[in-house]
Amino acid sequence: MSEIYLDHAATTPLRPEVLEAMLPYFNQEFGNPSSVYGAGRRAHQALDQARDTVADLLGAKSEEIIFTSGGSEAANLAIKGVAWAYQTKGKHIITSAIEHHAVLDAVLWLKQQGFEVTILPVDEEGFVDPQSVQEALRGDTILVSIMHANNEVGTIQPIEDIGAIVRAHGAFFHTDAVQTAGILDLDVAELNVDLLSLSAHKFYGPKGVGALYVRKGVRLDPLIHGGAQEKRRRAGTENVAGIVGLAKAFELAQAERGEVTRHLIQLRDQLLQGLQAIPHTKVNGSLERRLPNNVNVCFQFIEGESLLLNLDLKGIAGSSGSACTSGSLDPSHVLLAMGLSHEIAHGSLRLTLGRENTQDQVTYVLEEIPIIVERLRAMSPLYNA
Amino acid sequence: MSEIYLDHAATTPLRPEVLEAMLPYFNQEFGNPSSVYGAGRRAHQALDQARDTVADLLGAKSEEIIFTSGGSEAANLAIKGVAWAYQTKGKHIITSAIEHHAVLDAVLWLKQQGFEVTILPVDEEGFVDPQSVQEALRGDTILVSIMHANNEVGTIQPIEDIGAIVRAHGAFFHTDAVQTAGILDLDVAELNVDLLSLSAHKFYGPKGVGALYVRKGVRLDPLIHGGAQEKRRRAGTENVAGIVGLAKAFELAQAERGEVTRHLIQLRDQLLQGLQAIPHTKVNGSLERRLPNNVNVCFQFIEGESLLLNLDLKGIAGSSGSACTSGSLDPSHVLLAMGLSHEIAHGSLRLTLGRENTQDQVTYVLEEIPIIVERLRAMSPLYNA
Amino acid sequence: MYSDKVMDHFTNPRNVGEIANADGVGEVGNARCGDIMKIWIKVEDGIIQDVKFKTFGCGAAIATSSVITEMAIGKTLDEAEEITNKSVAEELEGLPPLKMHCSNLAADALRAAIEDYRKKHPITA
Amino acid sequence: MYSDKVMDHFTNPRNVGEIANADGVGEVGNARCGDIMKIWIKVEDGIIQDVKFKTFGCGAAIATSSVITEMAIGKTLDEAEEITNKSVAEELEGLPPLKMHCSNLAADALRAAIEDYRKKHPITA
Ligand SMILES: Cc1ncc(COP(=O)(O)O)c(C=O)c1O
Ligand SMILES: Cc1ncc(COP(=O)(O)O)c(C=O)c1O
Repeated sequence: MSEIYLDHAATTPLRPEVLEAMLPYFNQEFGNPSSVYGAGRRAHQALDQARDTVADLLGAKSEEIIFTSGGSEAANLAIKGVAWAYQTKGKHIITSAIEHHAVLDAVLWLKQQGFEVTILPVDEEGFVDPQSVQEALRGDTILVSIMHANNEVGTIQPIEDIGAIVRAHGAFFHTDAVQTAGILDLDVAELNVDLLSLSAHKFYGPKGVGALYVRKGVRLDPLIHGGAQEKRRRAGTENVAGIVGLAKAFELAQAERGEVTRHLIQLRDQLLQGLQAIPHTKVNGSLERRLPNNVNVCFQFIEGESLLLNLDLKGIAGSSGSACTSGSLDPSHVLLAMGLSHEIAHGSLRLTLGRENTQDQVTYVLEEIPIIVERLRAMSPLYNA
Repeated sequence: MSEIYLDHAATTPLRPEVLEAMLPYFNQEFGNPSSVYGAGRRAHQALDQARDTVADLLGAKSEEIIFTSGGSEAANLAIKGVAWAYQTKGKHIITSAIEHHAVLDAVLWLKQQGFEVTILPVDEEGFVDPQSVQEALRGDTILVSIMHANNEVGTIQPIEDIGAIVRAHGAFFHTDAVQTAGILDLDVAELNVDLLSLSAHKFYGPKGVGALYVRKGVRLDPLIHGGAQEKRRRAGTENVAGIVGLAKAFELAQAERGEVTRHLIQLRDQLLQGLQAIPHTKVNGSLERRLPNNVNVCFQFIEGESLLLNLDLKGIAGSSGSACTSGSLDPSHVLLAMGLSHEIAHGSLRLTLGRENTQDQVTYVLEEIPIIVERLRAMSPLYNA
Repeated sequence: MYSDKVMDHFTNPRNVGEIANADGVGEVGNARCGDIMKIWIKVEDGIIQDVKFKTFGCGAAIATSSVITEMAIGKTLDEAEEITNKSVAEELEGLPPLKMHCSNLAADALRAAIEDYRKKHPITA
Repeated sequence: MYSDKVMDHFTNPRNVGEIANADGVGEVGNARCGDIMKIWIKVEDGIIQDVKFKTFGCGAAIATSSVITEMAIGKTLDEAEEITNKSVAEELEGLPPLKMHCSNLAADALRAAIEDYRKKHPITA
């Protein structure tokens, strides 16, 4: 039984082409990019090239790209970096209730340090209303952070509209694009964003490397102080191989986007349709503005982790916002913010597709899931068949 | 002409054995360690094992190890993390004038944010006097950070003594061991440290991964907020391959330490002796308590970058604390703190040896350097032969 | 993550279901924290003759429910009341630390069922 | 990092040395910032006949010193005074941004030498 991997929103396998691009930078071109001699200069060139590639793909300038250790660092740098740099101008920050914890917890920590925070609600499909952003903006608002697409339910926010509102007001706008980079076409000018975070391992690049776009003119206090790397905005010897891998993976994703997207949407819709046929099942998120690879449903009366374990026993790798998988008592903060009850939210299942998934796999999954759901319901004290 | 790499303090090539250990985690065992299914659990096991290895090598417990994106992040997390977590207890931090910028700049940034900072001087060999630490400690001192060995001049600090003083006082003690991990035998109990930073690429591991030891009971505010990784002290999907590589490289370094150290000391002393024969040459740092791989000299009347470029043309890769290589006007803050004049400090050369360097290479280097030095002096307006 | 014994009870849970006309019923947990366990017992001469359960919850919740049914059957009420969440975890050859807290409620559910039995069957001396 | 032309002047610097009995000498920079340039000129009939330099400094400092000697020889003093640090950088096919500031002082040194010459040889109309 080979594994059917349906958790591409969690992470993706490194593509062989990407690994190949990285390999020379481990022990051949291993120089420190800050060094003046040949090995250092060649490593520096590789960084420059990677930076150009990423900038190009985002419609940005090379000096607007900062490489980080992943999406979490990028988002933390964006938020804390702007907050510290502009604290004398204002101390108010706006975000939404369904952000990834990398954003939410960074903002909540700043609140502890004396910043003021407004957390915007979302509707039952997970949308932030641009009007609510407009209303929340204050004279001392320095930063708004709204994610591009949600990692759990796949809802794609109206970032362009929110960005236009934030810009007109004169605050800075960050979007966490970790789930959309490599999946949707990103253009920082069209999106009206000042800062944008992404992470390589979400698009078949290596884990432990990400990037932050910072519009020219936006100041940042570094999260990591030290050497002069990344124009003094992020210290530390650069993960050259990782950065080369990020650029290569991003480039490949962009080149194949059209084709892959069609494939993903087909599988996604097949899954959504099949799962909706199970009684007492609710689809979470928007059906119109949804990531092409995201399926998220709640099966009433059952709990997420036991569902996942059963899927695993059948060779299917999926995910859940279940409390039991996250180590907290509360289920997904995203589903709760969308108005679901605790009980229903506990039974959520997220399946996220990738370029190598096949129709046969989806067919198999659609055979197994109803059996598992029925079995768990039969042992649930909440279910009266 | 093959390159003679003498800049191992800047970075080292990845060892083939390490790359081999890493490879499976790129696209076979690529799961997200937070996931419950098989691929996730296997990635998690790899992390656990790496953590055990690193903990063992440091004489620490597994839960005392936090993996980071490198030495700079580890040091920033130690310093800012403790500062934020204990700010209500006190706001005074002590460090030394010769710390790496990852420590120095983190501390200076905290000063901007309202912390109070004492920067201790060093003597002409680069030593911090433990007595000066004793005298600087105050009732509100929360943290002392003194590096284990200096990256430029190789002086090894009396960390055990300083640690004992800091502990008796009740403050926390961090040491930046980026230059000693993999080179000296490290035991956190013997060193009397509460926090210790290290970086994989300094001991033939991958760039972009490091670790922070945090003694049990020491609280930290995270630098990167978000997911529950690293026991909520460092968010972000783990760089599994990198972490596996760090552990493997650390293990190999420890196993071969005795033999490698003997080799390094022999080459180092040969170099030191040969270079001292050049007139108007000064050895920087201590001759007694010195890293086995470090050579640092100043050639009077010449400037470091032009020296490095000439070495590069002869296939020799070295480093300098020269202002021109760092992009600032001032030469090495370390040499200045040790009492050297600007003029002399500008002419410093650091050669740092590695396990693959040979006696033949050293002989060649000792033939070339005097010629280059003489040539540059002949065109120096400061030199009157 | 889970021991083989946990996975065994999770994949083949023993004594799932309800007991019609049970002598005692206990329920603990709530949907908010994601675990609900309901246990039915059949008692004869002070001895637990049968136990059945239904559980809404994670793998650990299901396995602890299953194993406690085996542990309880044949015991006197007094003996059964001595079963603790800790001894359940030990019977399963350990549980992940995170699960010790919120999902290990089976002993509580059993005790609740026994209490229910005692309330319905007061000892008339 | 450096252009081929910079590296050429760095590895084979032209006109290194001093001029005994020079008509003008200029020195700029200081050891603190790591660059010192000293330029000697020989002037005949208002035309620069010879230039020599000595430089303490980085690759860019040496290359700019070297190239300005070539640029200046044969020029009138007025023409030579027009040479700017920018034109020196252009002659070298560019310098890294970091080097434009602190290491590109050759034109200043040349002007200092010309000034020295003019002071020693006042025009007596
Ligand atoms: C003493 C010391 N501390 C910290 C660092 C920073 O380590 P990294 O470059 O891995 O962030 C270095 C090396 O660059 C170092 O030599
Ligand atoms: C929306 C979103 N933001 C941020 C992150 C954090 O990225 P990383 O794990 O690379 O730090 C993730 C994924 O984990 C994510 O899905």
